Amino acid sequence: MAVETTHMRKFLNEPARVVKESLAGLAAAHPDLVRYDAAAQIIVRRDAPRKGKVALISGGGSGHEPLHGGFVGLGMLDAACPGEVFTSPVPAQMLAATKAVDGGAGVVHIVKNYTGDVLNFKLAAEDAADEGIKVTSVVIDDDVAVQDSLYTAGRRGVGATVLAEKIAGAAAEGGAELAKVTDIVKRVNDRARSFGVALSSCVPPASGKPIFDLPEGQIELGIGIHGEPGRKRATLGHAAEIVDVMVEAVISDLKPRSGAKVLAFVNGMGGTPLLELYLLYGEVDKKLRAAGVEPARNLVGSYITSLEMAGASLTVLELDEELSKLWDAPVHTPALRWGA
Amino acid sequence: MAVETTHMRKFLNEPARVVKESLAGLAAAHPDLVRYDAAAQIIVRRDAPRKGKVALISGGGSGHEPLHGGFVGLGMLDAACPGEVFTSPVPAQMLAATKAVDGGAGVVHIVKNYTGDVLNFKLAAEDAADEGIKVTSVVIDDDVAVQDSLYTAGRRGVGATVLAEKIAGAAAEGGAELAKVTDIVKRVNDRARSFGVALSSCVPPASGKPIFDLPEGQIELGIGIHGEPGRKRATLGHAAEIVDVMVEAVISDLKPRSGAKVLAFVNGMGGTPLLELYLLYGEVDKKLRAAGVEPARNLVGSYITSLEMAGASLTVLELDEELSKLWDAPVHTPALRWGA
Amino acid sequence: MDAATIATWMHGIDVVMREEKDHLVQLDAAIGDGDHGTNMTRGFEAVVQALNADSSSPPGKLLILAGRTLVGTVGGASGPLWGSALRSGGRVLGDQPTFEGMQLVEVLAAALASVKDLGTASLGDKTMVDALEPAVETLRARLSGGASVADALGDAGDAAEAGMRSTIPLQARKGRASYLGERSIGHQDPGATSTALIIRALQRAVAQAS
Amino acid sequence: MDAATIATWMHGIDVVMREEKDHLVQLDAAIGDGDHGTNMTRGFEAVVQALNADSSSPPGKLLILAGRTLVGTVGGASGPLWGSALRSGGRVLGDQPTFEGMQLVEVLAAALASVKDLGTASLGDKTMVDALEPAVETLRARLSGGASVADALGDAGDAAEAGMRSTIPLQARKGRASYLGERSIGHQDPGATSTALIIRALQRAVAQAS
Ligand SMILES: Nc1ncnc2c1ncn2[C@@H]1O[C@H](COP(=O)(O)OP(=O)(O)O)[C@@H](O)[C@H]1O
Ligand SMILES: Nc1ncnc2c1ncn2[C@@H]1O[C@H](COP(=O)(O)OP(=O)(O)O)[C@@H](O)[C@H]1O
Ligand SMILES: [Mg+2]
Ligand SMILES: [Mg+2]
Ligand SMILES: [Mg+2]
Ligand SMILES: [Mg+2]
Repeated sequence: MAVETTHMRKFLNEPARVVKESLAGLAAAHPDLVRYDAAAQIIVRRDAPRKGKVALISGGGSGHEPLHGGFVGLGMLDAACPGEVFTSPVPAQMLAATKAVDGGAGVVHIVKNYTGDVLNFKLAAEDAADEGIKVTSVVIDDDVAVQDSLYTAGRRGVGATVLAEKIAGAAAEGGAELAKVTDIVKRVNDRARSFGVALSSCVPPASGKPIFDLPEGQIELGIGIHGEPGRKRATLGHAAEIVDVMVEAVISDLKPRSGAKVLAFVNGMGGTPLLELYLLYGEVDKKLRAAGVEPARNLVGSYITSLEMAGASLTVLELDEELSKLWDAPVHTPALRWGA
Repeated sequence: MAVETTHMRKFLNEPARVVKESLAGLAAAHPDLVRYDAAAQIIVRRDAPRKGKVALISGGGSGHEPLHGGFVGLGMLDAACPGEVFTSPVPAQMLAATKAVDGGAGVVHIVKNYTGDVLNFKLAAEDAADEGIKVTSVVIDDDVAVQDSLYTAGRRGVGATVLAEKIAGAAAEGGAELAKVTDIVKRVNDRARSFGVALSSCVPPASGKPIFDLPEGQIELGIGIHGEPGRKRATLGHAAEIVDVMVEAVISDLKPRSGAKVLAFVNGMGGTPLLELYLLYGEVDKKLRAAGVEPARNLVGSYITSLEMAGASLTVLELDEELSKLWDAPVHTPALRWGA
Repeated sequence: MDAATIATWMHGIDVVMREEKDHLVQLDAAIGDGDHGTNMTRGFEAVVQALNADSSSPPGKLLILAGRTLVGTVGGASGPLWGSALRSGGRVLGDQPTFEGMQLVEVLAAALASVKDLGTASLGDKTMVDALEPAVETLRARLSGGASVADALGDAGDAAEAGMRSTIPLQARKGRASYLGERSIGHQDPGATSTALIIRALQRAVAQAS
Repeated sequence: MDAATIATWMHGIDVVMREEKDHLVQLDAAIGDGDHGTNMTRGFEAVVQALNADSSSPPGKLLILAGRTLVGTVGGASGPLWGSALRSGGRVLGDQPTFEGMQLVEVLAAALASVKDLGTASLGDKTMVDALEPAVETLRARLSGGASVADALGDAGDAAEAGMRSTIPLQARKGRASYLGERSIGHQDPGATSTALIIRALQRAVAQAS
């Protein structure tokens, strides 16, 4: 075991305990915002449940930090259920989270579209309904790299998840009721599209080995957030060319109104430094304007990651006045904070 | 040139233009906070100069993002002078920044203790004095991995730089005068100590090659932020053991009062994901308490980095009421934001 | 066949999953996220523990307990799929203390139906269904034709392995591998692989029982 | 020697820095931050450009221009050190259109003094001083002893190279290499290495002039 541990460039004790120990650290760093229920393996907003407030929970495999635990707090999530690294949590976690945050106004489950997440959340929602809690579920599927079809698993949920959690979280904080909050999550998902690229594989702590082998000078186009290879491998070109591919993929699918205000979210996959993310944002900003939309809001940083993968994704959300206002509303979580 | 570019896992156009393009992207993403003076290669607070306010500038080689450009804004820096990657900026940048932000109340230069930074800032301060601007300089040297001695270059400036910029920035924002702001920077430096470790080398864009070769399962102890190897190479152990080394190194040198409130800053070097940083924070929190101090404030994230290096540093600052209050004061910059 | 058969089966799965863990991880790394071996190992380790603590329940209840344990410990896609499968299979047996060959068919058929219902995958989508469905059909056909349970399970195991190999040239339409589009072609599905192992473990458990 | 000698010297440095860039980067990567080759190349490219635009200034002014250009383009430790060095050296020559051997000694001695003043390094600290100081002393001694400028510069180049090699066993006390403590032992100082190249380039420029 010790030998396996040492064959990684990671700060770990027992690989099997990495998620639990990281969650404990998160709660130790932010006791004013969250608490960690170790038995249920969930992160819960400190003052949950809030009577009369619609609650939002999300969850999925770990390895995407700060998603989701780092987004628990004022104006965003009420709880997060982190599974093992890249593995969906189990229904018991989701049920525990749902019960911990329900203030009587209902609970929205924000579910990324992966078979595991969808199935486990489905079982949990059934259990919650059995216990008399009103639950709605919205599946996020914004990844244009995956072809959408009735006969397949459909598109993955990626960057839009962060935006939906922030925006719907603001609606819930503002007193919107269950149907309205649910609708906001759906609207964000409807009006957002993403595309990601990788310059390296990541190394899951359990195996200690890269998932795929990507030689230097190569790039994976159309990756998700679980270290899976992309749709296509290509030669690594200039950042400007890569951004061309990303913007084209996202915009051609989103088809925003000409002149639309958009939120441009340049996300790092965990191992790409801010120096490069801002360089990418510069290209994205120019290209979106050239494509006839206005990047009226932006978010640049590593918010939905794939362990230490080198790579980035672009998410574009078409805004309207309501979504813009909710985006601007105060948020205070470990990873996202403004106005509070 | 194109061939060299592709031999890296980086988003770049021309390697020689990476700093300029990243700064342009930063300004495009945060036009409400900063502007980029491309001719002088400096990032300036949008509303600078502010009449009567003491101004703070800092700078140094690039590759440490968000330091320093990401810390320009309300309650922190008034300007940043980024050099090429890992190379001190030139005096002309520092002079331009000093002139751009001077509101008549004087300018504080926050200088990390590297020969290049110190010498270039020295020449710039002489030039500024020639132009009649009141300039004070404080050299930050908090890295306990380096032995301090009159006959050597002394200790490096690392994590304390971020804390000094935040805390002194709050003092300046609150109307403190030049001597007071200068004194606050010195106090933070006096009461802060840091120690860093690396699990991988980084790859400077200009050369496209790792600076040193660190086999898996090995760790560099006592590294700085320029990709230089550490004082010692050791076998990678458990995170808990590494934190033992860091806490012991920092606390034995800082010698805080028993029961002192401290700020614990767990910093990622760029390629270490938040999952691991929070795991480290959990260990740090426990060990500081065991060492008889109280981590009353904390900061966890990648704030002073070494490109995509996998690694982390710990900075501990002994707080008093004034420093705590200044830490808590509103800050609104691209990378650090609260209360505003 | 009785409760002991089920317990032996589950033990057998636990052992073989640990043996094949790295292989399953590799298969999943190629077209998924590299955790299938870890998921199945974690799940069946927990199943064995749960069953060890229960020495009195009838076989149907043991299957339900095993399914519930999988749902509660695995996560991922395979957890709810195999978890629901074993629960559905267990319900077929009610409280009866023993069961015969044709009832075993109904157990596995219910398991298959549950997987297809929850996961909405059909034959040819490159999932565990591609191993499980031929196994169930072969078992039913051979038993109806008069074969012994042992022989029929041997053929079911062969069918499962053939189904497992049949996934190699397929383009995935369900699960993570579907994200790869054409790049999923040429790789064997990890879930179909572990399914074949599960059927082989059943064959061995029944052989031991008789 | 005159303005052309200085221009030839600076051109020569530019060429040799580009040739030795990777080597200097490697040396700096071992005990510093791996940019010394890039820094020197960037600086002397800019110097050559600045000098190309100035065809009329006397040699002292060209040195001051070169120094100012280094300060303005290099950054790092080597920029202000060599920049101030050349500015101080240039000031020695004032406006005179030509200069002789002993004046060249004064130019280099002023450069050395400036480096030591700004960087506070002494002989043996494992810096550029370890190459520059022996070069200046040898040049002065050989010229005082009646050697030709060409011969004296040859010996000064040898002394610089010997000084450069002498840095290998030293533990650094100044510059980034000092952070490594004992691990700096066994590596040649990059700044001493580029300094030896600069002295050799001077030797060639003077040989060409005569
Ligand atoms: N919709 C589905 N229906 C049936 N089986 C599926 C479905 N989706 C995935 N699978 C099976 O699950 C296997 C992957 O399981 P596992 O790796 O444990 O979960 P995850 O994909 O969540 O990481 C696939 O190889 C496939 O056989
Ligand atoms: N205080 C000093 N005095 C003299 N020379 C120094 C001093 N500090 C560093 N140097 C020289 O500078 C060289 C490094 O230059 P360079 O790599 O360009 O700058 P930096 O160290 O800022 O990256 C060292 O090899 C050494 O010879
Ligand atoms: Mg998984
Ligand atoms: Mg440097
Ligand atoms: Mg998997
Ligand atoms: Mg250097």
